This record gives sequence, C-alpha cells and structure tokens, in this order.
Amino acid sequence: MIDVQSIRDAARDLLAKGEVRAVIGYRRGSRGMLAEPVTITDPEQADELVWDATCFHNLALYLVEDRKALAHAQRTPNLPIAIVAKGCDARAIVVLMQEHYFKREDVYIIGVSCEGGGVLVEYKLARLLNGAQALSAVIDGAELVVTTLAGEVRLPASEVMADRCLECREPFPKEHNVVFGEDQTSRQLVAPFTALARFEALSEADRWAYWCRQFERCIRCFACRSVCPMCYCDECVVDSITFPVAPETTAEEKANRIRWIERSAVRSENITYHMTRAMHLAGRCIDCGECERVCPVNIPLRLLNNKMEREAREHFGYEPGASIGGPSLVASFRDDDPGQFIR
Amino acid sequence: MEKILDKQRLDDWIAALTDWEAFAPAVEDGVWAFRPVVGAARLDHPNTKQPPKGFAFPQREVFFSFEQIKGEAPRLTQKLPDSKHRVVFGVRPCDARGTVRMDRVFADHVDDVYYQSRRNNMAYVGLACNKPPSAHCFCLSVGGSPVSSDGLDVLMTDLGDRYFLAAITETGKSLMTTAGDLLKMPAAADRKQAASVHAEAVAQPQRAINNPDGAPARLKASFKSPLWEELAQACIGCGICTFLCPTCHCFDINDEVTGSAPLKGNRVRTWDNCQFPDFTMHTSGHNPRPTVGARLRQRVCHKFQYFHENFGMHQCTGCGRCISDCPVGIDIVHVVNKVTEHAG
Amino acid sequence: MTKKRTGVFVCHCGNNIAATVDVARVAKEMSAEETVVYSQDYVYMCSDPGQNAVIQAIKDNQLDSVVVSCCSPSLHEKTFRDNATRAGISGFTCEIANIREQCAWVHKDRDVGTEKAIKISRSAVRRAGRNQSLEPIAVPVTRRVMVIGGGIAGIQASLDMANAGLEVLLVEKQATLGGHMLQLSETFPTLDCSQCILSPKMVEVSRHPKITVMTYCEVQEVSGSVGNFKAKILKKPTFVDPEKCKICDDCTQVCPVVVPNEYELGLTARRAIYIPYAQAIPASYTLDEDACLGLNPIRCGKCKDVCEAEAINYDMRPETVVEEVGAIVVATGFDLYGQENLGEYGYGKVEDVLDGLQFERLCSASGATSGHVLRPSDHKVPKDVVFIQCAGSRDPAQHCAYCSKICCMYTAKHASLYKHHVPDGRAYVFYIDIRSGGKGYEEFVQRTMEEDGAIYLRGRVSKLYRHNDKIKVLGTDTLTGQNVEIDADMVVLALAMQPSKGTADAAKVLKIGRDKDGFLAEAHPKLKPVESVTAGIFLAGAAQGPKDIPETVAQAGAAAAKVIALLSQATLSHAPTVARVRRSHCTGCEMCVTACPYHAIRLENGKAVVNEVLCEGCGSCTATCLRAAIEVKNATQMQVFEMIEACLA
Amino acid sequence: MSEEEQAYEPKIVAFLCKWCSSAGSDLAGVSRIQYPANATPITVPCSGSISPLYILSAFNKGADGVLLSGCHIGDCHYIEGNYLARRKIYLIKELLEMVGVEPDRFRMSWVSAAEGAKYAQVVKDFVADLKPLGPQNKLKADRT
Repeated sequence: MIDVQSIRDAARDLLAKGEVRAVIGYRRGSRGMLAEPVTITDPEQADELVWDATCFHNLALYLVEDRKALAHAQRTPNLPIAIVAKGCDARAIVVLMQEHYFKREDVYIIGVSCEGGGVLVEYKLARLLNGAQALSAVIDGAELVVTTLAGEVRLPASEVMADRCLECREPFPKEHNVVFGEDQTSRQLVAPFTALARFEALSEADRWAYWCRQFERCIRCFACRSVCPMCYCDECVVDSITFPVAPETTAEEKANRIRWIERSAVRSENITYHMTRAMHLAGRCIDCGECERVCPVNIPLRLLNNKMEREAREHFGYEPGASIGGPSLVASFRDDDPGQFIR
Repeated sequence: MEKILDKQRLDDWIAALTDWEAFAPAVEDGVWAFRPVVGAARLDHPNTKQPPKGFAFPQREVFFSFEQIKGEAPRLTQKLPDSKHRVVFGVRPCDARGTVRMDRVFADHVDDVYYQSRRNNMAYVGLACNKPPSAHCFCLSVGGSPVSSDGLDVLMTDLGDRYFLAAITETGKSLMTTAGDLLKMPAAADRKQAASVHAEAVAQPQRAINNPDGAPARLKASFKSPLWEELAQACIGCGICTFLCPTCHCFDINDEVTGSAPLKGNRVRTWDNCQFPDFTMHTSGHNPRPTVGARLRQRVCHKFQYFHENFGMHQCTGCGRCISDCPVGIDIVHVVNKVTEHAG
Repeated sequence: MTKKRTGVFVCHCGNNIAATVDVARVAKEMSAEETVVYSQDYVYMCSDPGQNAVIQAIKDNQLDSVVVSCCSPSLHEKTFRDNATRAGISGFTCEIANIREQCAWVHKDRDVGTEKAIKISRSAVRRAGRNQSLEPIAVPVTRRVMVIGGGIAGIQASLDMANAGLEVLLVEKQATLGGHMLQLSETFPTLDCSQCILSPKMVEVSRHPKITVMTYCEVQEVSGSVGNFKAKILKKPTFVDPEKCKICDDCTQVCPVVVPNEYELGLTARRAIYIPYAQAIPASYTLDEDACLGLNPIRCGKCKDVCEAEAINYDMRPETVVEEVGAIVVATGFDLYGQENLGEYGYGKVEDVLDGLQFERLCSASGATSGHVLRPSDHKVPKDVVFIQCAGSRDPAQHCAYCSKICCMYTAKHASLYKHHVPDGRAYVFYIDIRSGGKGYEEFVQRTMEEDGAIYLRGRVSKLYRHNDKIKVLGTDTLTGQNVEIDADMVVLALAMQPSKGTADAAKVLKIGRDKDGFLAEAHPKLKPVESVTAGIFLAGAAQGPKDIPETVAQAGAAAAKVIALLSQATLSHAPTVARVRRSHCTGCEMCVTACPYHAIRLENGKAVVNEVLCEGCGSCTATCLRAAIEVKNATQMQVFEMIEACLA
Repeated sequence: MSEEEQAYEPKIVAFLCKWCSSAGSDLAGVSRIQYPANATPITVPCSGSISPLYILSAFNKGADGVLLSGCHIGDCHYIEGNYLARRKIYLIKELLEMVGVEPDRFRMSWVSAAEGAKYAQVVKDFVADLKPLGPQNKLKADRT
C-alpha cells in the first residue's frame, strides 16, 4: 500500500527546489469521496494531493492541455512539468513522446504503481454498500477499504474494480523519474481481453444488434474524445469541434472542411465517428479506459479499442506505449503481416 | 382534481390513453431513458440520464429540405413535426421545471413553430421525489421542490401500493378523466398521507446554492474573477453537462447535403454546446471564449445571471446531472457558492 | 473561392464507346453539374479536329479545367493535358474519365453502360472541380546511365549511348560479358559465327572511355526517380585482381575442385577457379567462393601458391557502391524454360535429350567436343536426331501460352548444322507449324528441308523413352495421319524462352511491372515498346519478350535513343502532384516521415516538410496522417470524398 | 438465388490503384471480358493512399460494397505503399466485422496490370456475394 505522504513529499520537494514548474495530480473534490485532477504550483498545496481508488483520470491529458496552452501563449518553459502517473498514464505519456508531442525532459514522471489494485467503479461500489455513503476508498492488497459513516468496510477489490484495471497487463509505470509502489506486472486478476473475447463469441447479427443499440444512444457529447490524451488533434477529422486557423489558412480551406460525418447524433454518423476514432487510436490507445468511464450513456468503447489493441499485438507484434523510439503501428509494416484476407 | 391509482392499474391507465403515445422511464445497459411504453411501465427509476427536453426540442430536427437544379432557384419543402399526442410518465419535478424554462425561450420569447407544435401536443405526468434520486440534487435552493408541480399536467405521488394523482392543468384533467373508473376518489387518509410524504420529501437533506437570490448581482460583479479559471482547470471541454441539462437550449443550424446530382439536402437544427471550444469560434480564428474558464463562466452565468435578467428566474432546476456526470468533478453548486462568496 | 469553369468532352471512339454508352446523354448529364459550363460529344476526341475542338472550347468559354470521357488515361491523358497547356491553362486541371476500357468494352447493356459512364464522368468532373492549376517542377539531371545486363542487348545499348557522349555503367552479374549469345555456335539465317560478331563489340565496350564495366556485380536497391536515381550495387569478390592476372591458367591446373561448367551448360566441368571462356571480358579468372574449399591457405591455397603474378587475394570482401544515374536500361535477358517443367519429354532424366543451347555448344568449335557432334552419353556420332519444337511454348494448358518466336528458326539452323556435321545422319523435326517471318528466314527453312534434307513432321511427340542405346520417340504425323516411331540417338528440345531470374530480380528492385508471363511490361504495347511504366527506366532485349538477335539489337538501339533524348535535356520536369503539408494541422508526430517510401519527408521546426523532387505522390502519407495534415495535390481527401459521393449519387 | 436477389443491383465503390489494378481493369476492357457494371472505379495513386475513412465514408454514403485493389505485394509502384495498406486495411476490416457489418461487404484484392481476367472475376464474385445480402443500411446515413 502506498503512503500518500510520499507522493506529497515528492511534489513539495520538486516545487520547493524549483525543479518543476507545476505538479499534475489528484485532490479530493467537492463531490464526496471522488478525487479530481488538479495542477498545483505552490509547495504548500502538496498536502492537498491524494492517492486512492478514485484516481480514475488519465492525467496525461493535462500534459496535452499544458502544451496547447503554452503554444497558444507562444511560451517555451525552462522547467519541466511533473505528473502523477499510473501504469496506463505512463504508457500514454510514452505514446505522446513517441509522437513528439513533447520531449522526455519536458516531463517529470512521478510514477505510482497500482500494485494489485486499480480504480473502482462507482456503481459496483454502491451496489455492495447497499445505500451506505462512502467517504473514502483505498485499495489495500486484494481488498478495498471503504470508510463510511457507519465505520470501515473491507470489500474484495476485484468485485469493485474497473474492468480496465482487472484486465490490466502493466499496472506499474515503467517510464518514470521516481516511482512509488511495487512492480506487480505478473498479477493475475482477469485475463487480458476477456470482455472482448466474450463479446466476439456473439453471432454477427447479435454483434450488430448490440452496437446498433449502443450507437443509437450516443449523444455526441464527445466526452470520449475530450478525455483521451491521444485525441490531441486541434481539428478532429470527423467532427470539427474546433479548428486551427493559421495566417496561411486560405478562405477555401476554411470554407471546405470535409464533412465525413454530419453533426446529427444519428446512428450512421455516430458509428462512423466511433469507428474512425478506433482506427485513429489503433496502436496508440493504451487502454486507460477513460472513454468508457466518462460515457454518460454507457457505450462500451473499450471493446472497440481493445479489438484494435489485440489485433496489433497478435498480428503485428505491436504494443502501444512500450517504446518512445519505435515506429508507429500504421506507419510501419512487416513482410509477414497477415494478407490472407486479400484475394 | 385528485385521484388514487392502484399501482397495479398504472398500465391500464396508460392503455386507456388511446389517443396518446405514452413514454416512461426504462433501463437499457444501465442507462435510464424515456422510452415508448411496451407492456408494463415501472416508475421506480432514480432519474433518467437525460431529461425529457428532447420531446419538444429534439437533439436533431429537420426544418426543411431543399433541392436545387442548376440555374434554377432552390425548391424548399418545410418539414413540420407530426401532430401525434405524446404523454411522458415519471417526469421528475426538476425536469418539469426545466420545460417551463424551455417554454420561456421557445414559446414566450420567440415564435418557434417547430418547438411549439411539438410542445402543444405534449403532456407530462410527473412523479414526486419522496427521496432525492441523487446525492447531487439541489432543487430546493433554486426555487423548486421535490414535489413541485410546476410544468406538469399531472403530479403523481408514490404512496406505497398506490399513487396519489393531482391534476395540474386541463390536459391533466382530461388524461385522468379518460381513465374513468380506474381512478378512485382519494380518501381523507390518502390526502393526509400524501401531505406527509410531501412534507418528508421537502425535509430531506440536500446540497444547496447558498445565496441564490444574490447570485445574479454577485456573478455580474465577478465576471473578471480569477476563480473561473481555477475552478475550470480540470474541465476537458466535453458536452456532458449541457447535453444532459433540462434547460440548456443552444443549437446550431446546418445544411446536410444528401445528394449532389442535383444538389439536395436538409436544413437541420442540432443541439450545440457552449462548452465546446468552437462554440464561439469566429471564421477569422479569433475566439472570444478561448479558455475553459471563460466557457464555465458562460454556462454558470447564463443559468444564474443572464437568464434571470431576461426572465426573472434561474435557468437551473437543481437536478444535479451536470455534477454527477462530469468526468472531472466540476460541481456547479460549489462553483456558484465559491464565486458568489468571493464577489465584491 | 470562385467556382470552377469545367468543360466536358465525351468521345464516341467511333463505335467503341458509342455502341454501349449513350454519349449524348452523358454530355447532357454533365452539363447539369454545378461547375460545368461547356459539354459536348464528338466521334473521335483524340483526332486532330477533336483535339482542336478542346483547345477552341477552352479559349471560347474561358474554361479552367477539362474532363475528357474517353479511353484509359494511360493512352490519352497526356494528349489532352497537352491540349490544355496549348490552350493556355495548366495541364494538371485535366481529368480523364475512362468510359471505354472500364465501361463500354466490358458491358453490353446500353442503359447500364450509360449509367456507369455518367457516374465515372461525374466523378471526374468533381475531381476536376477541385484541381489546382499546377506547373511541372524542374529537376536537374544526372547525365549518366546504368545498363543492367551485359548480353548483346546491354552491350549494344551501352555502345550507342556512350558513342552519343553519355557516361555508361554496365552492370553484369556473371563473371564475363556476353550473355547467351556468347554460347551460340552459328546464327541464323546467315550462319555466321556468333562469337566472331560479338567479341569485337565486347572488346569495344571494355575499352570505351565512357563505359565502366562492372562484371560479377548485382544491383541491390534503386531509389530516386527519373533524372536522379541512386543505385546500390553489390560487387561480389572474384578473389583475383584482373589488373595482375596474366591468364596463364596455372591456377586451374592445381585447383582440386571440379564443378559443372555453366557456360557449357554442364556438358563439361570447370575448376573452382576458372575463366568462363578464353576471350572473357574482363580477361581474368574468378574464384567461385561456393565451390572453393575455403579461401584459406590452411585448407587448400594451391592456386594462390602457384600464381606468380600474385593476382589471387583471399581477403577480398563483398563491397557495396552507390552510383548516381539519370536513367536505367534493363537488359536482363532470358532463361530456357526450366528442365524440371518438361517431364513428358524425358528432360533431365533420359540421357541424350538436350536443350537447344547445349546443342549449340556441341556444334561450337570452342565447345566441349571441339565442334564435333557427339552424343554426351557415349561420345558416338548420332545418326538419328529428333528435334522437337514448341517444347513448353504455345501450350496454355500446361506450360507457356506464348510463342517463343525464335525456336522455328534455330531448330532449322540446328538441323542444318547437324546435316553439315553428319551428312549421312537423319534429322527429324516435329513442329506445330513453321513461323519464319523475317528477312531470309523462310528461304533458310526451305533450304534446310530441301537442300539439307531435314525431315519435317507436322505433329507433336506424345512420348519418348530410353530403349537400349536408343531413344524411342513416339509421335504423329498429322499430315499423313500416320503414327510415327523413331529410334533416335539424340533428341534436341526447342525449349520455350522465359524471363531470366535476373529479370525477375531486376523488376523487384526497380519496382517495374511484369506481364502475365513474367517478362518486363512495356508502358504501351505499341507506342512505348521500350519504356517501362516508370519514367527513366527502359527495356531492351529478351527481358521484355522473346526475340532474336537483330530484334534485340534494334530494341537496344531504340532504348539507347530514348535515354539519349531524355538526358539531352538540362532539366527534367517532375510531376507537381506531390504532397503538401497543412502546417496548421501538422503536430510533427512523424508518422508520415516513417511511412514515406521515398524518404521525401522530414521534420523542420516540429512540422513536416516535403522534398518535392523526391516525392512521387503515392499518398501513403495522406492515409497514415491522423489529422489530414498532408495531402497529395490534385488527389486530396476532399476530391476523393466528392468522387465517392459522385459514384453513389 | 431468388428473383428479388436477381433484381437487386448492389452499388460498389471500387478504389483501384493507378498502376496495377486500374491498368488491370483496362486490360479486362482491352480483352473485352464482360463483367457486371455494379462497381464504379475511383482511381487513386496507390492502395497505400486509401484512408480507412474513405471506406467508412463510402458505406456512409450508401455503398452496398466497397472494393479496394492494389498491386501484389512486392510489386507496388511506390515500393511499399501496399504493405502499409495491407496493415491498415486489415484493421478496418476487423473493425467492420467486429461491429457486425457482413464481412462480404468489404473486399480487398491484389490485381496486377496483367490480370484483366482476375479483375473481372473479382467484380463478378463480389457482386454475386453481395446480392444475397441485400442493400446495406447499417452504416448508410439516414438523412430523412
């Protein structure tokens, strides 16, 4: 079990010594027990930081936001920014560096191992607590320790944890400047791609009926895209929620952005959006599962991304977030890539 | 008009409403939504993921279709909504108060024929919240109540094995009249129980906007507050808070081309979202609300200042959806309280 | 953006298109398109009046883009782009809608054909509607040529180009120049000695100041494009310094290793250190690394010990050089249709069944038998020899569908030579029919039959097998309807010609296409017979298809002339349809840099930058970029988007 | 095949690379090999230039089938464009199948400039396989 004080001390130290310009971490929010992302710049704020089973967020997103803000302000900082990173977050940071979004020296990674645990799912916890209100939730070994008004409750962690954490292959942040917690890569909770395999056992008609239902629910709030550190494009090719305009941008370019899909939240447009997104994340998605968590209408987006991840792994020997220097999945090939499907 | 309905007979009542297409909350993949009633309707939902605002203001609607043959003027065909009567069961009082605000915008303030033709054919049968359906409810502090009938045609109250029904409008009366014998006259004990359930409901602890009446002035004074950026720092710019809101009504109008030989398509209205970075983006590239702070301020001030200035009421009904579903914990109660506390 | 003014020209192609497509209706439908201001149909768009009509219409209607609905762009895209240029607008605004090969010729139903022609044309109109007015990019030229293959084709092309003043690099994978022609005894129809006419040319090549001969070398990789290729060439070690070698032959006397001699097609043997034949160019020995006991004085070292000139060096290593050239001539030649493929004629299993080249070596004065026709098994003079034509050729069911063209003639030559060597012997020739088109060819065949007395039997051999010391040949004479049975002493197969392995390798390295039989594909079967589909790469000789010596020499000369014309220009123009970066969208992720097959993209200040001369416009970058930040000009995503829509409208 | 299937004519968008498959379809024409007219060709520089978005877009715009054809492996005019295509297209094909789009809706082939007959056969087979599936409505935009 990781003592949150060690994370606070590290953050305070980095800020106090002027080694970093800010620390991105988690703090307790106003919504009960849940943690929320925070960026602190004052060593005094370090005591606000928390580490528990509600630290859902992939904070690598805020590294992207930070880069965008710097670019907007045309500022080049002379100090790195520090970030608290779980195993998945660290893999996301690796992909961002692989894509030259920032350099290794621009980031100070405070790695935190999820060890045998991960993050919880609110509805799973609520079901087990039977209406009791949780005040805090921390994973201790194979158990989740929940503090309620009525006292402490210990629950089997695997029954409360998110699927993404149960299936996680790498809960330890390999890429780090400093790391807390043990490397428990070999933990055996649930086999990777279990949910995917279960889904793929369905017939074609059932698969379609399933996705039909999911995509008809989509309201195109774009939370999946907004929360994803890999969706850092200034203009999304399928739906331009924002678009870059530079001095050299011509009137024609402004007038003629391709509408691959329409803004209407209807099935055909939703499915095209989600499939394009899955393709764009192929070889880049590190399965932090944030898109699935934040979806207000419970679309199981991890299935799509997991599918691409597993195919890349099995057929192309590609592991996203494993190497800063290697070529990207879709920009490279091997002579023995599968081709039997081609006539 | 007040009546008693045996819970077992709810479906019979719905079945009796032959002139109406009925909707009630149903759960699919863990998501509660208003769906056409097929078989039995159960009103044991917490609250639906989305409010019923889409019935009168759908996320997408076609205004008219167009077709243009080269060298000729375009031909337009208006697409008015159908004239079906629709009744929605199980609407929570906060959401019903949302429709009142939507009416202000689309019916009182302007003459939106698309909204009105839908709205005029709608009826809302509400269900009082005996207990707050969510930990983030705050209807009391924004002038509402868990038993409010504002915006409803009928208010139902759960009395255990039966519902206590109160007609609020003429439409509500006619819905109840159609039920005929299914509805019984309430006994005095029923009325008494209903009153006590209401009293208990109102007494349930809720989170609160501390000074709702002072909010418009205090927010006005806080336009330049650095707090906005600080409170919005985690915002990811998604559209959950406003797309799930019972009162958000901003929209965009687009032409969707469906064919090119000859050119044809639809002019379509879709919901838009002030939290999307391009909401105020100009063609020049200039964006008057370039930051998350500016966008959060817009959302909050629209609800607690601008709308109040225009219509004399807050544009928030305290349903709590934007709080419970925000991916990063942005909490409108906390935001309003914090900014108004620091005002001046 | 001001709206485009597109003109559409729909060609009848006589009845070729008009029979299946209602061309007038296509023209009318196109006039309803937003951007189309002019539309017409015409019987032959590519005729003079047709082309003039295009030029005139561009001028009269201020057209800024043109769509021609006609045959394949491979035929007339250039024609109409040139018309556009002549009319004063960019040729790159012109698009071809292929409604002949892709429509009229493959469909019969007129309604269906017309509908499809409309879709294809509309798609081209949409593409043209977003074409930019581009001008070709000027590229400096390297005035050097690489010729791959040192047979007669490569030799002739090299000499022609060098004589015109170009610097030539002649790359040959064998240890000597000469190719298959060097193995021939005499040549038809004049029966002059092959070596006597080839050797002087080989000497000329080796002494020409403008030609660098690189034997025992292989081209491994070619990059770049017309005007500026970069070739990576592997120099295999010969372990003998040709400067020092005195060709004294002492080394072969001591070499203990014996292997079959390729030059003699296995009829004789050679040593591990050898010279392919006496007049080899370069005049030097080669040490066959695979056969040698080990390039190590401890294991053998006899040749090194005996070499007084100290020409042998075991430490030679393979070496790679990079050469820059402006054009490439591929003259990689043919091989005979593999022995393993022709079991029915006992090839390789039945003794004394030879192929044509082996028979050449038997007849050659420099061959294994010093010019005496003796059968290999017992060195007796064969008295009955059966020649079988079309061995593997013209047999689409089992072997090669095509005619190998030269076999009728060389079989006649073989029969004639045999009769000259063994006047009392009998020569039987099985044939399907005789193809003797060529100057003096028919007369030669007649002489073989009438004066030399070769017996021609029209029919195929059904079976042959060894019977005691004879080969039993069973066949049918279809002219008399009689079954024929011959006890032959020797059988000679006129094997089909097929592209050499070197030809297949070259096609891969150069990324040039091959036809269905594996011969190198010309850019156009009639109008561009010596050009490959890739600009700057030319074809010569049997690598492109079966041909005899005069044809090969003529084609080599033609390829040389094309190269001379190409490299006479100071600069070449490079197609401007290259990738363009939208800097505002580029995040510098480098995926396009990794994906580009031409290394044409690099990062500069965190954004992708395209080298327009290296870029070939393949669009791999476009499909790889996640944010549409890089696109090929005039093949943009917007254009494809609109074409998809046009196809489905 | 039922009469209904006989009468239904699937709409196919065929992305052909300029150097091999488009030339192969030209050869089919030169050889006068007859094949169904359902596939409308769009010539692109290289199979490697096909973005998966093109395929999704064609389905979105109402294609009943999408065909993509390029040079055989090793024969790409642009050296390795078809290798890049093979990997990307494998992924989008898997994704289409994953969401329950019939695998026969999408087809990829290698057709060289010499394979006119093969191109005709590819189209024939594709049309035959598409007919029993009926119109594609899964990804087609409903714009009423």
